Amino acid sequence: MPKRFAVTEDKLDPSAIAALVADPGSGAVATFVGTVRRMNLGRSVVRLEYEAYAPLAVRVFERIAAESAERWPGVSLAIHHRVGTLVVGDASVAIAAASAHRADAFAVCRYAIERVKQIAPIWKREHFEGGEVWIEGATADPEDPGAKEVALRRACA
Amino acid sequence: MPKRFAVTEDKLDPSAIAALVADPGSGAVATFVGTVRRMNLGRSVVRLEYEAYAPLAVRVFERIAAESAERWPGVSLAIHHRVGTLVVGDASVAIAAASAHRADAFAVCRYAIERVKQIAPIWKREHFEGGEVWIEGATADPEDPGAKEVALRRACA
Amino acid sequence: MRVRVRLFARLRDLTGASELARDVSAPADVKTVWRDLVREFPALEPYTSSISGAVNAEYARMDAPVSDGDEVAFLPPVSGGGAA
Amino acid sequence: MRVRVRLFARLRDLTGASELARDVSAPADVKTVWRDLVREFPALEPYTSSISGAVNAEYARMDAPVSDGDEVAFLPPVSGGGAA
Repeated sequence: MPKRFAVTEDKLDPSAIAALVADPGSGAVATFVGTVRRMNLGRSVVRLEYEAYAPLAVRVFERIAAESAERWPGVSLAIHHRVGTLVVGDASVAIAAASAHRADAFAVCRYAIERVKQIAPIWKREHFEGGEVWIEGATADPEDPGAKEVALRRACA
Repeated sequence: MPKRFAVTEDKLDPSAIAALVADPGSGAVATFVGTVRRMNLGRSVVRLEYEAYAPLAVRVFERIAAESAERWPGVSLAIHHRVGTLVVGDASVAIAAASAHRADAFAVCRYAIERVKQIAPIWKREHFEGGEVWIEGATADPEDPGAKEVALRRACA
Repeated sequence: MRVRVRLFARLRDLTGASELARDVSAPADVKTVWRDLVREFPALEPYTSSISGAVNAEYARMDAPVSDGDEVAFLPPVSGGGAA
Repeated sequence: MRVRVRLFARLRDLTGASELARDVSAPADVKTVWRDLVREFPALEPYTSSISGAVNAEYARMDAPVSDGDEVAFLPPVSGGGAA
């Protein structure tokens, strides 16, 4: 049985991740899969190299689940992130949230991907036609109430 | 290659449905799966019998896709609904929406399930411990602007 | 003229038929077909305010015209899409 | 005392090292370790305002104390979670 929160070099299997959260009490499973897109900011992407501080990343995923459980009790969540070399179309992240009701499943799934992008210690180096660049987003600060607020708003909460 | 909009007696395969919408231009795929829950309104569910007016249901799914495309251009959508006898844990509906950006994928996926529940000519008869009952929700009216408004609001649009 | 009537879910249970062939006098609209049906199956009466109609597998208003050979469907309030 | 320093992504590229063992004078906090590192690798300087710190694989403020044997990690702004 795979773990609900994982960083892995293996290809992600969204169905297997959804199966980790679904149970007879849930009537709704919302899933999000982020994939490598061919174009990024006008650049033609060849591949992405994902790197993670894996033990902290897994703890961050657990933290995101705890934050979700506080806001949406009873929703179960799984987050898997892939690292290593990914090509166009490969899934980099797969998230599943299961709940008795669809509103909560959608909200937790969306909240989780927002928080992953904000605070998971994971980086991607984009290899595009003509060069390569580390992508740097936001400074990760799990205690920042502003970031959490943004994630809640995007989750339509 | 299965169709993007379908009513089927076969078990639903959410991964196959997600594969119908993902392409190299999409970076985000949001999926929703509705499953048969063990408890409903305090009743212990034994099985559900789903019935559809299939040709109209498929047209309604296409209509939902057209409504989505108007509001969120460039998002691709697939909707499969199962009919026949389903037991607890079985998926009754699977919806996938793919987009360059996650906000649109989530919005279309949510909008689609709301519209399916409002206007798809599909019914379920619940067999529970001690009896059975046809579940009747809302009168289906695809032109009702109020219902559309509710769906848009739930999609956080 | 003759139409094919399709009935679903509880409407089917109440009439004991999922499909009926019925004569209606022209000109007719969806409402005409429904009224004839309620006369035949009074148990349908309570659904008059909550059904939707369809002609040839497209949603249609109750005042939409019906022609010979049409398939006219009556749909009780819907409940697809999952439990939750 | 001695700490293990972990560097990721561009910080790793700039220093050429993903892991370093370094002596720091006690008492030290995360900031002390970073300042020593910037002295050794001036190219890291621009990251002073944007890095996050972690001690033993838990996020830590820059003023969190560091003990002998700790693993101190420095994280540039993150970019996980997919393209979109």
